[in-house]
Amino acid sequence: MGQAIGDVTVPDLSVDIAGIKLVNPVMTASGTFGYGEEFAPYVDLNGLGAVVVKGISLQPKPGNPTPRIVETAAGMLNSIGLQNIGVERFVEEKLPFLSGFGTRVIVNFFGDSIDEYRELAAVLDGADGISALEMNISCPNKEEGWLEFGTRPELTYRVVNEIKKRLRLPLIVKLSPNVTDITTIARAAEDGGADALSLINTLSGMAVDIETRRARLANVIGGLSGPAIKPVALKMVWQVFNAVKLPVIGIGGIMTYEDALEFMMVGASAVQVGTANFIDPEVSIKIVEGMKEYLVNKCILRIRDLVGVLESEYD
Amino acid sequence: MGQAIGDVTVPDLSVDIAGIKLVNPVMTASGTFGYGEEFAPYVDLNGLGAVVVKGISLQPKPGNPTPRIVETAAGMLNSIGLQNIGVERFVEEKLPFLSGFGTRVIVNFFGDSIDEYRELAAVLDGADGISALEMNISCPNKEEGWLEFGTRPELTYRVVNEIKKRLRLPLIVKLSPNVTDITTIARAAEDGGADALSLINTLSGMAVDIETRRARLANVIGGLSGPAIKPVALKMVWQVFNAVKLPVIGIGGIMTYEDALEFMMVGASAVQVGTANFIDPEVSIKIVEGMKEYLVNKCILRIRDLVGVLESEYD
Amino acid sequence: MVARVIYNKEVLPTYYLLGLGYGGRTAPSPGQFYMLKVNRGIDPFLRRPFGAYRVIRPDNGEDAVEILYKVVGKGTMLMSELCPGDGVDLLGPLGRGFHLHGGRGKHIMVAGGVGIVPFYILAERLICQEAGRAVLLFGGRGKEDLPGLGDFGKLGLVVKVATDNGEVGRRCLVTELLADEITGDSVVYACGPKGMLREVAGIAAEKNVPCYVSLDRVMACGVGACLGCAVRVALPPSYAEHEEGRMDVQPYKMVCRDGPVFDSREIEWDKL
Amino acid sequence: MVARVIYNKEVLPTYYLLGLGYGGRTAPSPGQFYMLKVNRGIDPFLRRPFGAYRVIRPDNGEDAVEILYKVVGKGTMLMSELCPGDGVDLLGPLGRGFHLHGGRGKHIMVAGGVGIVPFYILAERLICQEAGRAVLLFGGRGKEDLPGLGDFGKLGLVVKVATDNGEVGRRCLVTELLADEITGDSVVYACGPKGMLREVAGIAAEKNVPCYVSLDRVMACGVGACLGCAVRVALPPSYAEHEEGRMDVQPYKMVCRDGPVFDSREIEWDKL
Ligand SMILES: Cc1cc2nc3c(=O)[nH]c(=O)nc-3n(C[C@H](O)[C@H](O)[C@H](O)COP(=O)(O)OP(=O)(O)OC[C@H]3O[C@@H](n4cnc5c(N)ncnc54)[C@H](O)[C@@H]3O)c2cc1C
Ligand SMILES: Cc1cc2nc3c(=O)[nH]c(=O)nc-3n(C[C@H](O)[C@H](O)[C@H](O)COP(=O)(O)OP(=O)(O)OC[C@H]3O[C@@H](n4cnc5c(N)ncnc54)[C@H](O)[C@@H]3O)c2cc1C
Ligand SMILES: Cc1cc2nc3c(=O)[nH]c(=O)nc-3n(C[C@H](O)[C@H](O)[C@H](O)COP(=O)(O)O)c2cc1C
Ligand SMILES: Cc1cc2nc3c(=O)[nH]c(=O)nc-3n(C[C@H](O)[C@H](O)[C@H](O)COP(=O)(O)O)c2cc1C
Ligand code: FES
Ligand code: FES
Repeated sequence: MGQAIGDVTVPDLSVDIAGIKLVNPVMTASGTFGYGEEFAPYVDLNGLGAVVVKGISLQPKPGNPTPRIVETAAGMLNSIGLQNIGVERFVEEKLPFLSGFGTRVIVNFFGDSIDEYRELAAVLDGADGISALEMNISCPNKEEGWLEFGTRPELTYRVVNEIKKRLRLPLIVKLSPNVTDITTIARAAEDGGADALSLINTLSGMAVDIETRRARLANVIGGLSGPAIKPVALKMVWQVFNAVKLPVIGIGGIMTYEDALEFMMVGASAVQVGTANFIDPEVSIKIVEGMKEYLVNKCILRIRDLVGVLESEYD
Repeated sequence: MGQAIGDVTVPDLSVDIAGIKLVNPVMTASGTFGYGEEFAPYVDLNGLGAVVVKGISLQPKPGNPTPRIVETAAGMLNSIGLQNIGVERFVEEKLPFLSGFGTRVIVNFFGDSIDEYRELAAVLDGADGISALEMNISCPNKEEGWLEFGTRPELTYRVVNEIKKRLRLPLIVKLSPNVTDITTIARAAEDGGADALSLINTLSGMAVDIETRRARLANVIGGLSGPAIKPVALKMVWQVFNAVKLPVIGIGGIMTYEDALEFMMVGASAVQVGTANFIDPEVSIKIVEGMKEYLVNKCILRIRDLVGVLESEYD
Repeated sequence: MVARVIYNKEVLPTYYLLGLGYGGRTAPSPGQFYMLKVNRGIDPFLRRPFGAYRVIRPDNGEDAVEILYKVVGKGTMLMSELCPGDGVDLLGPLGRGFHLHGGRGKHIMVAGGVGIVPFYILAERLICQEAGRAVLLFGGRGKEDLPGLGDFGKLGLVVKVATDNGEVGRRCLVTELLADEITGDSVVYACGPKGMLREVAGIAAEKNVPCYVSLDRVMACGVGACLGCAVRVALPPSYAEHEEGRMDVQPYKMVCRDGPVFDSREIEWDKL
Repeated sequence: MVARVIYNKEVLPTYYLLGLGYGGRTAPSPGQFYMLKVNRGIDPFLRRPFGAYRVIRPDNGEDAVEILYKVVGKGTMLMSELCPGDGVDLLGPLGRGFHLHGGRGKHIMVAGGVGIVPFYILAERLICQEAGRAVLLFGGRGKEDLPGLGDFGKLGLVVKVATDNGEVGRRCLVTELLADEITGDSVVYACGPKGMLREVAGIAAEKNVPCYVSLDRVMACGVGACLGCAVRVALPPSYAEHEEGRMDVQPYKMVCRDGPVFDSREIEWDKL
């Protein structure tokens, strides 16, 4: 970028998250952009702040039975079941392609035990071309009666702490919204040593086919994403921003630059665009363009000056 | 009704909830249908299973500053702040009008302490023309650091138990969805003596105006309702149906008879229609008609035979 | 209650006139409005409020209730694409419109832009009731911001125009026209942007003449049920001690049911 | 990638032919599809997949890629209201279409209803490559369920029709036509409802001839990124021991990227 300081026609879109610098605050959310290559024919990956890849586990996972997706009002449910090719093939086959671009690569990962998280993080920590890790804690923990790591502060603290203390790469912890008080989880992740927080993952939901009298997803329950959940996501980002000192990445229903700026104003230092990629593969680039124009029109020099500017008092 | 047993052209829409019989399972949700009179020019109230009135408190409440509502994707946020005229005026001025119809009247009520709930329930218990009470526990409890009654099983148990043990009328407890595990709250309400459960109340959310850099609601946070939340509501109704023995009333994003039947198939014995009343005042009547047609077409004699029929196994 | 579109024409850039089959509906009184659902489906989700502009009874052809609207967002954009024959779901007429002060002095209507809407029917009534002199003060940014101006000429009332750029009428704010026009025997009726209304209310208060304003709030139900369209009202001083103790006097009124027209002295202008 | 609507006409009740400005796009190969966003806004929310029916290159006028579709729900209902000049967002051509077995024996295309779509381009290719005999077997409920039938007559291939009510062709299932038609040197291509495809796969397996089926799944991304459109594949026996230990062989393939056309022997028909 290298813009002249103070030139309002070339606003500074760069942001710092967890010690890494992004050329702009717009990333693609895990699970909605594959390993980057699927969308590469349609989007200039260099235009993105970062690509967050589909969640990776230690072993390949086949994923859930089908049907796996269903459209809902202003959103969709998915129960992909974290299908992925496993860390070994990811590092061998997918990472080299992605590293060839100027964009940051953030690897989303998950496990069903602290040991699995730890082993996986170690492999990723040793791989080239990764800028940061994003830890998905919306996963059941087989050591604790399949309670989700992200629904109990103690579990969150423990898994984050165990992983972080051995990690070279910055660690982003991705929070589940299916909790009574997300600030307690956010604080546990902060105490555990997270470098940044990203939120929200999908809301739990379901849909029924009244003709067959069956759930529309083979797995019955799935994760709700898309514009439908934006109000919930915004509220949680705002709460977490006010509860922790860590930088926050806002996710949930972002379709336009206006949506993205809403998240930044309530406290997100950066955003991730998820389901919207399915509607328009170029949406993230359009959001970056929209942000730039907004800054120029308002004579704002740096996008980071908008982070958390929400005036919380009403006249 | 009095239909001939077995006549598939006159299906039996009646349901029993908390010991009361409704002519059909469709009620209007609290806060979305005023005190009934507002919609009376547009809807035949006699066609409804029940009218659930706007939440009533012991003293009148002025409600929140404005703006109080904002449209969102497939839904809306509200922060009315439980404005109401208080129980005294409600019983004097509003109840007589409503009692004039053949429909059941269910009174939604709330307080900010157990004492207030108790005193209020006693007044309502003595009034004529009320079929059941619906207790809104998504309210902060001033005795417990403003924690919501509906977010801690202990608080839920206590408030339900205190109210129920003195009550003549059936007690429906209305659950908040903003919790990690709604089944624990549902069980607490059951243990406390609830006669039925209704769910869900609104999801917490917010929206931002990027021009003014302010929250779109004066109260910053509001409650999300409408089709956007239907998948979340369905999932919670299904979970609660599987966790308790009480009858469940399904609420959240119902716009059509298909939506209503989805709720019944996952376990709701009846439903409430909320935000949809704003889009179409006659929506509840249309839902009743749609249900009737569905039953006739499928040769199903009784709507209650559909409650909880979800086939939970996938082939 | 589905009404058929008879016509939908752009009368000025971004301003449209929508004629809906009238079909023996209740006649709207001046200042009343309808809640329109212009799209099938849920995007946008809520109905939108629009004032009744005119009811036209042509010699031949179908009676029409006219909606005069400005394209400002998603809903009005979709409205602008309606074609003759399309259906529009209509709820209303709703709310309390302008109270007519029969006979008394000078009736001054103050409109800003699309705030002109309620005044056609009001002007008709005032003229028909021979209620003193009727004057319309109409302000806009320029000549393209004065929708319906031509219609009022035909009614035979005094029309004075103010524009920001001086293209039509005086180059000033419409409130300046009011300051010149207002007399001790005036009744003021106003509809337009918040800032204008506040100013108008101030001028009327100074002269101590009655002033009625039509307010614009986001609405959900339109019938007083959701309590979403609240405005804070100034409690009359007499209430303050006596009744507030009982917490019985509601400090909010609903624009859809108690309004959209209010006595300007009732409104807490600082909280609007 | 917004394409302009050139025409959008009802060819049979509930069946429409949509011509979209072609503008030098990549030519679709037989069996490929597009993801269409037919509405602005979020209702319905996702894109919808539609096969490429034909690419027409008239002597004068604009080249068009044709989408032949049946109105079944919200999205296709909105599609049917598109007018010439409207924009439609188009992603594609996507996926892997039919593999052409050049030269070999008899090419039997089996279509059920709107499953006819991929066969126009496939038939063109087969005829142009003089790839043996080409036969189209086309089944539907009645004469109003055979969209595009007339188009195929002009291509000069053998067309046999089956209808449930006997209005056109034989009164039987299209799979019965196949049973009569199939020979040991056949290649079978099929597109239609799930039950029909399963039946076709069975008949082909019995004769031990290659069979390719085009599958229909709900899709979100269309490009292999969301992993939503998975179908369970039968792992070849050779893989079973050797590789499954590594959990490395994925039991699911993606209809949008690995398909929509699959070798029928690959599919776990019981899990479809
Ligand atoms: C009683 C009443 C009568 C009205 N009469 C007319 C009329 O005759 N002609 C006319 O052009 N307009 C009228 N309006 C305003 C009209 O309702 C809004 O312009 C319209 O709702 C905007 O819808 P939209 O989807 O195009 O805009 P949106 O995309 O929803 O928003 C665009 C802008 O309009 C504002 N807005 C959105 N919804 C409303 C709402 N329900 N009420 C007020 N403002 C809103 C938003 O704050 C935003 O600034 C009236 C409003 C009220 C309350
Ligand atoms: C590769 C592929 C190619 C296709 N080509 C054609 C074609 O050329 N012509 C044609 O008419 N149809 C085609 N379809 C089917 C077409 O995509 C659906 O009919 C369409 O998406 C329905 O949209 P809707 O909004 O009208 O229906 P909805 O209201 O969404 O649903 C109505 C019915 O259609 C089914 N359906 C909904 N979405 C999809 C989807 N994405 N895929 C499959 N079924 C769905 C639903 O289960 C439901 O039964 C194709 C499907 C695929 C996967
Ligand atoms: C199909 C799909 C797959 C997803 N897979 C993952 C995943 O593997 N790991 C993860 O942390 N989040 C996953 N998510 C959640 C998204 O990253 C994101 O948090 C969520 O969808 C909300 O954002 P959105 O509304 O913009 O889609 C997935 C979402 C979708 C729709
Ligand atoms: C404007 C508004 C006011 C509401 N007021 C109340 C209330 O007073 N008490 C209550 O228990 N629920 C209240 N609710 C919640 C509804 O009764 C219902 O639980 C919720 O809106 C979800 O249903 P829906 O999606 O069909 O609207 C209110 C909802 C809305 C939209
Ligand atoms: S819009 Fe619902 S009370 Fe006025
Ligand atoms: S539709 Fe997304 S992977 Fe096929």
